[in-house]
Amino acid sequence: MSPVQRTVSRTLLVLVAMFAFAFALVPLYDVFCRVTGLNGKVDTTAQALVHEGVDESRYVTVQLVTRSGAGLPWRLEVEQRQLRMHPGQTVEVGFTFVNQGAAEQWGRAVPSVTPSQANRHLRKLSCFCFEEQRLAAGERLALPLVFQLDRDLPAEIHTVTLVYTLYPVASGEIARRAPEAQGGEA
Amino acid sequence: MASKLPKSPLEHSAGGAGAAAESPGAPPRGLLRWLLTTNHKEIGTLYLVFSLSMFFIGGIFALVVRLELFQPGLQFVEPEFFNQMTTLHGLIMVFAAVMPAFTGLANWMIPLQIGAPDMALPRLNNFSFWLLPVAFTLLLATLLMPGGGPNFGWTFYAPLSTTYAPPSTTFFILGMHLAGISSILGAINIIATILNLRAPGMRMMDMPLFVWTWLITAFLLIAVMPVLAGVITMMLLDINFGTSFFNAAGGGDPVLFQHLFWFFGHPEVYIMILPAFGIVSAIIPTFARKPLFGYASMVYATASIAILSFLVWAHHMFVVGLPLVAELFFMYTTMLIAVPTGVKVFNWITTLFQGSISFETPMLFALAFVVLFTIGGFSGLMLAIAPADFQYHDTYFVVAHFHYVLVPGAIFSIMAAVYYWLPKWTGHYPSERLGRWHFWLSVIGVNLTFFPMHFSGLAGMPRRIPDYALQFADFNLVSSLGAFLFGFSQLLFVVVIVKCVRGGEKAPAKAWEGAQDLEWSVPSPAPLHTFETPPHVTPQPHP
Amino acid sequence: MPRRLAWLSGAGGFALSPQVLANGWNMPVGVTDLSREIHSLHMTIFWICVVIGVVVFGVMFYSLFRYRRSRQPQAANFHEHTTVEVIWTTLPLLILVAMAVPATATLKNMYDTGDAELDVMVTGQQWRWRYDYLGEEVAFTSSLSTPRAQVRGEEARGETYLLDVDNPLVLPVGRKVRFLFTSDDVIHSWWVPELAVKQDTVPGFVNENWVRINEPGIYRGQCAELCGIDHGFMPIVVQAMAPDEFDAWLAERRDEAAQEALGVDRDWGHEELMTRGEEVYAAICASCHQPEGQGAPPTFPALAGNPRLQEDLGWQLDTVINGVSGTAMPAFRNTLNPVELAAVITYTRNAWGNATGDVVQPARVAERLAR
Amino acid sequence: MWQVIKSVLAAFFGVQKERQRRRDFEQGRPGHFILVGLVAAAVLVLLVVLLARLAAS
Repeated sequence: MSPVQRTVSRTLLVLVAMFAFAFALVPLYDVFCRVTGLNGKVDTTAQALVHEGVDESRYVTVQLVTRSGAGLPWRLEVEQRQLRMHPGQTVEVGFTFVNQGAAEQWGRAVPSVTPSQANRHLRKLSCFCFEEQRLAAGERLALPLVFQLDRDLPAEIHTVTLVYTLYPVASGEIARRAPEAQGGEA
Repeated sequence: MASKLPKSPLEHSAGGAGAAAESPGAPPRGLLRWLLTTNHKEIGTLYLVFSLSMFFIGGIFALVVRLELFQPGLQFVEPEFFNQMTTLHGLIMVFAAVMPAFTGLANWMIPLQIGAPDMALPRLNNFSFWLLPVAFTLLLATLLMPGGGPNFGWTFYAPLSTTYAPPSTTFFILGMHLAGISSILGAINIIATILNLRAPGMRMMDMPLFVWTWLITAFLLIAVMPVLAGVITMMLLDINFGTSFFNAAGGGDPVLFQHLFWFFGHPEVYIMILPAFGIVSAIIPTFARKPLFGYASMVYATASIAILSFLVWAHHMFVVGLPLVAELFFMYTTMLIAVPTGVKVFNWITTLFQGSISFETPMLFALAFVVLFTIGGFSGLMLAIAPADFQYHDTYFVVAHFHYVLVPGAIFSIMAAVYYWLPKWTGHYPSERLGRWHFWLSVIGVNLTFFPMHFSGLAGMPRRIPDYALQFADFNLVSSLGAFLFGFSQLLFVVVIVKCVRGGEKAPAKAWEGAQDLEWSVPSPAPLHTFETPPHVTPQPHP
Repeated sequence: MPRRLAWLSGAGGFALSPQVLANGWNMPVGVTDLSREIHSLHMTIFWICVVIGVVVFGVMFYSLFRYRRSRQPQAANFHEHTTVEVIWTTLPLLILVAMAVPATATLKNMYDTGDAELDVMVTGQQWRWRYDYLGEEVAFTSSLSTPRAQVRGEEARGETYLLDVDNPLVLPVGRKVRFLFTSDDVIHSWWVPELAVKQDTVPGFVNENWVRINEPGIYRGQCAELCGIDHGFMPIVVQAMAPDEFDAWLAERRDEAAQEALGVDRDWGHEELMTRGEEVYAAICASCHQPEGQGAPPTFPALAGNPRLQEDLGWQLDTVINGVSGTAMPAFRNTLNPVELAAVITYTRNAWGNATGDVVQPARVAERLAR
Repeated sequence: MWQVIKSVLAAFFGVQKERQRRRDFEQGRPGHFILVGLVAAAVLVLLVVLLARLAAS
């Protein structure tokens, strides 16, 4: 193996490594987001309740905002747009999906939290945003959001806004089937 | 688009070193010769001619942009076409004009400066050149496709470049892949040549700074072009195969695109400026007749930039919504990297101090580089201050910054290199009179075009808009006039080159009195095959 | 007016009124504490660079002049002096560290969005802005109001050319306002120089920022991130007024929204819907589907003489209300109220020869939205 | 080894003596320099991250 061939093969190795590194950045970015709460990315799996008592001394306002993206004739209603809670407390809020379209369709609510520092302190016990939903034409589906804010939520955070945006899901992308037999006026 | 190849400048007396051509028959003549050449000098010329013609095409796009921005209102083009012009101006200038020009200079000069007969992999060298015309013909062809060419800026942010892009985007991606592969193959070739084909006696530490900076640039290319290839492959999957890397609807994230792009993007801008540092570090000592000040510092600082340039990418994303800790991190690293980069300017100026300076055209361009690149460096320092960047970001202040760093930076250094090495390539001196005209018109044109942009940017004019409010009218008028002056004065450059190729004052082997490096030991014009037998290089203390 | 004459009349637009020229050359000082801080950071680093520049270029031009060949035939031969190099490296480093301290303080200040008295959600859409006053039931869309004729040069350009909107964002002076930024399609960037607020709106995510305006007045800005054809035509106008005036405005705006809702119940005449529909079409739909409805296929389909549009009203309702995923057609339920939706659909079904004769009542659109 | 580290730190700072450069090139092996350079970069990243966290708190 001549020195030129040695150099070339080593360089090719680095090339392949860097190309793989570019693709490895995608999952790495997700991990990095979850750890630092960068860009409001939120957990996509249910988490266990932590019993650490409620911090009665201060209130945190939680705003809930729902929006609909293009291409999905659905509406997401929420019982109350704004609520006050103590850090450490567990809260349940009722959401209702309504399919205003004329056909059955898959859709998903993509969550986003701001301020991003609050993201690490938000623990979701059950959320409709964990998987895609299937609604028949005109169907209404009520699903709860149960979440808890840590006691050690930084003091300077007084307001946390949780935004859900509805997006259509192409049938090919269905990751996990929504639990069956939940249709009708649940 | 085979561009106007000048009468072959390399017609040498057959009596040159070793008349026996490699292939048994006489070497192929005419176009076939250029198609099949594996000689680093001819491939260097191909790169340079290709880069010059692309420089004019990119320049025409810029003039269309400046024509529309000449005054308020839409007079000449529709916003859709305007966006295509800004995008292709950026892409052609970065990937088709500046990078191939530096690669051409590397192909020509590296073997001559290290005493190598040719590049390590000559056939690969030919292939990596001929990828470029294919890649950029494809990219330019997207202008004629239904839905028009790429209109999302040369930084092609998602989702504008994926979900909301014209159908021609897939061809844009293919074109960029080909250009990327060409750069990677070129970089492999250069690393293999520098590391293995140096003449005995020419140790790593005796290499001229142009070779050093190109070695570092080649390492950056190898580390970074695959990331660009990765990003555009992800785009391809998002557009055609329904994945959602950058589509929030499917769990992706548009900001991930920006992280990936700028992780490639910032080392890329260093790729475009390090060879310029090498060129200026060769020219200034020659015409100041004084050794470069702090050669060791230059080599070490350039090497450290190779690593530090990977830590600063998100200063392009201060307003995208990064958390506070990330903003602070990137502000500090950007400030840190500004030191080894900025300090180089002091080395050049101290080289001038107590020198004996003459002002031929290459020296004029190198001095203009030092002055105007430093102005670009200062606006870069201002942009590093994150809170202030909230007001500067995506305005014409940023446009002024990177044009000051790239036009008087990279492009002036390429022109300086061409004027400096033309005697070696063609055996004639380029005409000093025309060279001076070209220099002064370019300097006035560059400043007339880009200096007012600082003010329109600060006053609040965003980037990439086809029409603007009245308070920016005066600045844009001056910029447009400057752009046309600068654009047409480049025709002079072509005249100088063609005249120099055909004739002009004969140049001796050592064309410039203060020149030191190895390439000046070879006769001018440099015969097709040089250093067949490696030259004897005495490892003297650094020249 | 022939194009050439238009070119001349456009050239007349150089007489700039003092108000516009006030911050003509430099970054505006702005009307918030933060913008003043940023301005002083900007000027500090600027003057540092000027001083370094004068010194550096001074030495350079002196050397060029003093040591030119004709006057200095023999050059010196020194090429190494590490202590000098150490000095001129530590000096800029110290300056940068000195700059980093106030910059960090200002940046921390910019990220403190705590205890705001008003929350406004700013949504970037392809080529306009939508403002929702969270918890106040007031929301509206703000589009460019400079007539296209001025852009074409057929009319004289006003002083605030390209910086005018139909519904400015009204904010109270002296109260801390928290912004939530998001987007319905591509990345835009909401920027008002005088408020020193610039934040990208990323689709699918929410960013936040804040402002406390010190002086009442009108502050203009533009979208600062390339977002497609009309990126240069989606300005921002913020009208800052005294807190009590603001509360009155908010109450009045709330009643207006109620009025608009009432409008849904009554039957609208054909003429009424057509005129209102033409207004909405010109303001919103024309930039893609072109004023005469011919569109720009394949990216923007033609509406004039579109067979599917003429036959299938249900499909058009669904497309306009809910948008088409993966294309530039947004869900206009987020932008227009039932009256505007009904009017623009009626207009497109009866203009440019699409004489379908259909009249879509706002009540029908409202029923569909409330189903 | 200490010699290589000193050189890499000097490189980050941007200033180096000719004597030092000559000795580095004569004795040092490139692999060492690249490795120490990457480690130094990692350390620098860590330091600046801590500095940023400190400044942000």
